[in-house]
Amino acid sequence: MMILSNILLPLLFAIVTAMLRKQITALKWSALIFAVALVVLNGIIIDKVSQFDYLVVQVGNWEFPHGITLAVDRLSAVMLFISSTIVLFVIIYSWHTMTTEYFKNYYLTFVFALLMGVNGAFTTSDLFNLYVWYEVMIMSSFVLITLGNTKEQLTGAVKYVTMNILSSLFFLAGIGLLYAKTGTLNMADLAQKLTLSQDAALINSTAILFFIGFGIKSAIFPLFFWLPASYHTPPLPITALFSGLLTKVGVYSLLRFLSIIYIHDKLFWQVFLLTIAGLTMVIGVLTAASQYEIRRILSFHIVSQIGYMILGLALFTPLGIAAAIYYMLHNIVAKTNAFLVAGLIEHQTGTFHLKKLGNLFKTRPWLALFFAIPALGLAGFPPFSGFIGKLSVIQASIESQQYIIMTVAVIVSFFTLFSMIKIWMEGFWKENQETDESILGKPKLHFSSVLPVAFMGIITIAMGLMAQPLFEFLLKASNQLLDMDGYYNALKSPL
Amino acid sequence: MLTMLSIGILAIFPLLFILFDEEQLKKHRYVLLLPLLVNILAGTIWFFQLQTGPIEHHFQWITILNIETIFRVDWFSWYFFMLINVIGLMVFLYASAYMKSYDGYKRFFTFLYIFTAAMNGIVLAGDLITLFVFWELTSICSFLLIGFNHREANSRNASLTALLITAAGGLALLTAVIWLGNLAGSYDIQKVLNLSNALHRDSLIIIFILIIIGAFTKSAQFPFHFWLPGAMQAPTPVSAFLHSATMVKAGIYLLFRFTPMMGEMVHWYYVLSLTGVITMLLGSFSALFQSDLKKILAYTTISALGTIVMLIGIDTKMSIKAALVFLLVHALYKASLFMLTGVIDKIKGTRELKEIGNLWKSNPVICIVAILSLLSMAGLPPMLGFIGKEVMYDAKFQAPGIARLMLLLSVISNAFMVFISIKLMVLLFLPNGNQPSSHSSKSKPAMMAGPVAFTIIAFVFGLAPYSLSDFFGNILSQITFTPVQIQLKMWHGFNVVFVLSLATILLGLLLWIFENRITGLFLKIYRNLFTINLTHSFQHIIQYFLKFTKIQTNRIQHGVHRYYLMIIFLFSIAYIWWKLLMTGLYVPTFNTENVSLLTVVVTSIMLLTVGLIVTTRSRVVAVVALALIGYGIALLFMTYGAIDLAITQIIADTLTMIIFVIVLQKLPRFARLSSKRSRMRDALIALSVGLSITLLILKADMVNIHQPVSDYFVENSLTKGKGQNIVNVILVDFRSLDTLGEITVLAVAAIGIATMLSFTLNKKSHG
Amino acid sequence: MELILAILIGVLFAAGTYLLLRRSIVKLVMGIVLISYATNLILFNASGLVQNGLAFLNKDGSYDKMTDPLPQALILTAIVIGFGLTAFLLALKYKFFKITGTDDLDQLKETDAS
Amino acid sequence: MDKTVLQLAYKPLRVILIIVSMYYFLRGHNSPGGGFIGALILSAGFIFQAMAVNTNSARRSMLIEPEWYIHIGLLMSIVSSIPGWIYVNTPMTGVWTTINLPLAGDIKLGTPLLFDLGVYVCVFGVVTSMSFQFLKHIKWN
Repeated sequence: MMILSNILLPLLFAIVTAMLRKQITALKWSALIFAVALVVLNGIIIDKVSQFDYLVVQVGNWEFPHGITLAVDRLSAVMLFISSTIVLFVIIYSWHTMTTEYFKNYYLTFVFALLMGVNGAFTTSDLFNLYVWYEVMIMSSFVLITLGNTKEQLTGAVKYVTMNILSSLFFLAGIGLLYAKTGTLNMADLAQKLTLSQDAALINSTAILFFIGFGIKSAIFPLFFWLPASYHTPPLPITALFSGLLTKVGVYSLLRFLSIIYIHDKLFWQVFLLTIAGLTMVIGVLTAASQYEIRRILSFHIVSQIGYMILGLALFTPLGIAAAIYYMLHNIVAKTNAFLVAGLIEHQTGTFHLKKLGNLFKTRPWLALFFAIPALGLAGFPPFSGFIGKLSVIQASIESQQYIIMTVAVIVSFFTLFSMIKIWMEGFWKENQETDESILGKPKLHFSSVLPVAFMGIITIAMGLMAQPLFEFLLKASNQLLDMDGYYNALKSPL
Repeated sequence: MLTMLSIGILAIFPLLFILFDEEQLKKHRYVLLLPLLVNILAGTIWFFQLQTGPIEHHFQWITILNIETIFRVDWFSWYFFMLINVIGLMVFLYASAYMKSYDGYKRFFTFLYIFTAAMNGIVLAGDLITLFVFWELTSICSFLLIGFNHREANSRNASLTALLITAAGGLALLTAVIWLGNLAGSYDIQKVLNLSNALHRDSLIIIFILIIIGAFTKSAQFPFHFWLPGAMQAPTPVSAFLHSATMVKAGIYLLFRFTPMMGEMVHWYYVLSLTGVITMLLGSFSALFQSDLKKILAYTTISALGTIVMLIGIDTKMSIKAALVFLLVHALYKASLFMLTGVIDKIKGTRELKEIGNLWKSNPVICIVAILSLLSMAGLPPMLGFIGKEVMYDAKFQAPGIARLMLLLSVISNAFMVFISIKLMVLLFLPNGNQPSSHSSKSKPAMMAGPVAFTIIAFVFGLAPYSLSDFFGNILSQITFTPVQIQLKMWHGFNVVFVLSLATILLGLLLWIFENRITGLFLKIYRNLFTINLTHSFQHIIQYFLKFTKIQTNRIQHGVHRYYLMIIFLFSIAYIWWKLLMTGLYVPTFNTENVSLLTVVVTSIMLLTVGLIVTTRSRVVAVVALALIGYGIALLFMTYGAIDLAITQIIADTLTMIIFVIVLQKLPRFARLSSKRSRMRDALIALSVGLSITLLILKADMVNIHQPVSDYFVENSLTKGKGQNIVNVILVDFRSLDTLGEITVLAVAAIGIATMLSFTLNKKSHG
Repeated sequence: MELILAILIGVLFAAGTYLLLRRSIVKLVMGIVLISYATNLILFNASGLVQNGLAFLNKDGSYDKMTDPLPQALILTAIVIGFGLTAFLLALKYKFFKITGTDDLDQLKETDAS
Repeated sequence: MDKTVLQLAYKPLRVILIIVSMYYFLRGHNSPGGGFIGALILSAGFIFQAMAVNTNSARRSMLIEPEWYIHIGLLMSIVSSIPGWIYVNTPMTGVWTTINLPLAGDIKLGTPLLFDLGVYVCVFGVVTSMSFQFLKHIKWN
């Protein structure tokens, strides 16, 4: 029940916020309460999952694998939790940074609808259902990215929308072919059928379509163009929300789907994914270095950091996948946080552009601290979360004796540092008379926009310093992900 | 717990600053010394505890990754620890007065405390990960402190250079650390070192190189040395503390630690000794041409660091001993000299050598202290520097291999040092015609305390070096894992070493006497040697890199939407074809069983219509053709028994077309925008996509692994779903969650269209 | 029939791709519509294509000639979702034209290159 | 376009379409039809009105704003999942009862039907809302 609530409640909240949209105060408070409720719910789910390994619901009580089965394992649980947390933070952040116009125009409704899609994607074990949740998610994201209808938004949105629809169509075509081949839509059932079949390797040609579909979503190397073209255009809380949720759903799907397919053509997938991972990391980080707009730098870095997650997946060892998941969690928190700080910078100075910024270190020292935490986190400095991410990725590569990709990962992390320092140098240290003047008249930061930033900073540090329980959990999660029989049995005869 | 305390107190202490405002803190600035005094006390306690063996504290961090935080105090750590904290105490005292005129007093000390904590962390760390964590922390603190005057472009560039280089080294070190940990199954330094013999040699060489890079970047060894002179942009207390006495020694600490493991490799010997020698000569030689006092000191620091690295590389007991002694010598005189530079800077308002002078008259105390420190630098008696140099010569003399050559080079390098010392003494203290400046000529006692204390220490130990023998013996045993007895004496008797010392001094004096003649020659050599200014090159590299990334970005993220799509399609095609070829192509068989005339006709019409859409320039024709295809598909659905689908398709199609027509009213005609060539190219790509999809579908038909799940629906539709229309039952019952998602998509789309069409932001476009 | 259908799907895909590679946004939308038709047909192909088969039961639960009903339900969902997406795309297209006054995709570079 | 014909015809057309739509919706569980198809037919009636007169008139005829139909429809779909949760402990499970009506005989009512009604209402809201927006902003009339 709890699992289904994760889908139904956001929908309910979306409707309620839509109904309440004219009463701004009531709207904001109810949205806050809803978001908190979801975080609590997902906290309970994590607790349950650590006890029972799998939470399974046969929706409509139909026999597995005929109906839609929702299953939450550790990976799903932790993703659910982090995404609802991000939504909570973004809602708090939006409290004062978004104008009432946005709230009146269903901003929160779309956020909850987006969360519904994301939660659905994290819980379902049915491929077509996954497609539906993808559509819910991208439809909401289309609306969010164009909310406000500025010229940049629309320009970016054309690309964003086209490529995302294309990705869904590839995905759907893949489902069609897969169903024609195997007669099933359930991933656990599919895994079971594949292991029993002689022709399992033949499924690989279909897997291409899935890979392209998920690949566009997760913004891997030759498919990522929509992301840097559009992520910096909408209002900042929306960008932050996207950076935390969207591409990670793609990566999650890759993890889940490839864990079924991978073993049937191990050699190919390893080489292929490692190449993709390396190129994604390198291209992303190099393009980021050339930018002077904070949001663009951060957007390009999303691409680069997706590469690390794919790297962990490509290794396909328990440690590798655990590292990938850890990296994903770290990146969700740190990247969203970095975007939110960028929003604070814009709020204080009126610009995101590094060339127009300067001297914030003196004029806004707290901002410098807030920025430093996610920035160092992203650059992988100890003891922040990114360090553990980097460490575990490198450790996993060494363990699998993939030294080339390890070298690439290390070098890329150097350039990541370079970009972060660039923001620091230009935005915080550089002398700039104009900003000093323009900053004087700016209002003080509101408590509601600082709170999430501070909180996420603390999470970034805590994820580093108290990595043990988290990593233990994730290692179990990755073992669970690799255990196809366990998955099948859990879905077939749930507790 | 004392270990945690000694690091923690420094890290937490700055939090107290919230209670004070800047002025109050300046007033009660002696509070700032408190944590360091605590640490020195801790050091004293450890001194007694250490007699019975090393102290260890274990903390679990991430056991699942074998990461355990260990703090371990042995004699060697203790030595560094005391060095850091005693020098730290004096530097803090000094800085508390020095920084009074600066903005950001609190900030400065916050950074300095965190740095000290990190530095203590490095030397107390008993495992490699903890060591690395603190290692990186010192890099960041150094970055923040070098860029303390961040409004100046010079400071910013210098701090960037320093950070990038040390961070690159840090990454190399991290890789090495993880690799070692992976080989040894633990990050505990003791365990890693003990396992050295069992390790696989091939990977060990790479690890070795990585460690070396880490240590060399931190300790400013050639070719990474150039960040250190730049780092002199930092306020003087920082230079005294970070960039001469402590942080740059971290790399050396690391090399010492790995000596028992790596020392057995022949590479160790060559790489370290050669780099050390080059750095030593480079540093002392470059120092000759500097006119800024701090720059001179920076280059001599580089030289001294090179000397130590060289000694470690030689790796005999004597040389390690010499390195240890020299480390102390250098820390004492260099910290003292830096602090004095700051004092002079404050008094005279400049650090330019030529503009200072005549200090003897106005500030005799400074002069005496400075002269003694300079004597130590020159390696003259009665200071500890003399002992250091003697031991060094001795070590090289007794060592095998190319050490003799190095001995010669050291003599030259030391002669430069002697020369620089003399030059400084003369230029600074004797009258040179400059008018005494109007600045306050009084030096504050807080600022003089450090230099005086260090000089006294150096003097006392210089006179009574044997008091240090046991101590260094203990350390040496720990580093080399074998018990060692050593002797330190002032007077070794008339032997080769003594002769060499004498020669050094003479050579230095000669250089001084013939300065005018030699300088020209040296300058020529210098200019020829250093046609490449590494600092500038580094900045250039960054600029080029930025330019390169810009070009590259414009190539990749160029903004032309259709090329993005093209790449996606090309990638897909390539991928599909590869897979198809790998798994074998499928030869389709034509199955007439299901074909009716109607479907053939419908399909053919659809194919023609598709051609029409692609080629037409009329929007109306295109829309109508699109609708026709939709209806054609509906017909196909109908013939194969999908009536619901057909109806839905027709209605949805009609609605789409209506919206199309409404929207197109307002839009211009199709223009022929692309050239014939690009059309041909696109057509080729498109056909290829189509072909691959067709083949993929045919291939999919070949495989049929299992019976579809849908039999279940047929069986249970009426009994459990209470409906005859199976499709509808699936939609509202078997897979109702899909439908829920579907109507959510629709709802979001509808509301989204409403907001899109009616909501436009009032404010001007941002960003 | 599979062969004919496969060719049809291939052609639709090809035409869709070609239209996507044009510079006009209207053609882009049309391309997407064509490809979504094609994907629907791919799903339909999975239903086994039984001529004159139905997905209905008689009152007593018996049936004559059954086609696989599941792909039909999936396609229905996909059609509806596709309709929503297309409608949104057209609204976007309209708004975009209203604000920028252009239909040419090559003009919209400003959010990419800096 | 000559509107007069439409303006005369929209009222009877609307009535016919409403009836047809109800018919299609109600028989949907057993023969072709169902919530989606029914709703599309229903909305056609109001779209005709909007085209013939104007969108405001059509909105008025719908009694409440189309957006509210969307909300209500979605809410009904959510509500339909609750009985299953209460009775079978699995949400969205079909729960059926039989009601005996004087004229029509036994009628099976169940949560899937409520769900389908939700779809019907929601899609009706969606399609009308969309069409009205397009018609209004692009100034069809």
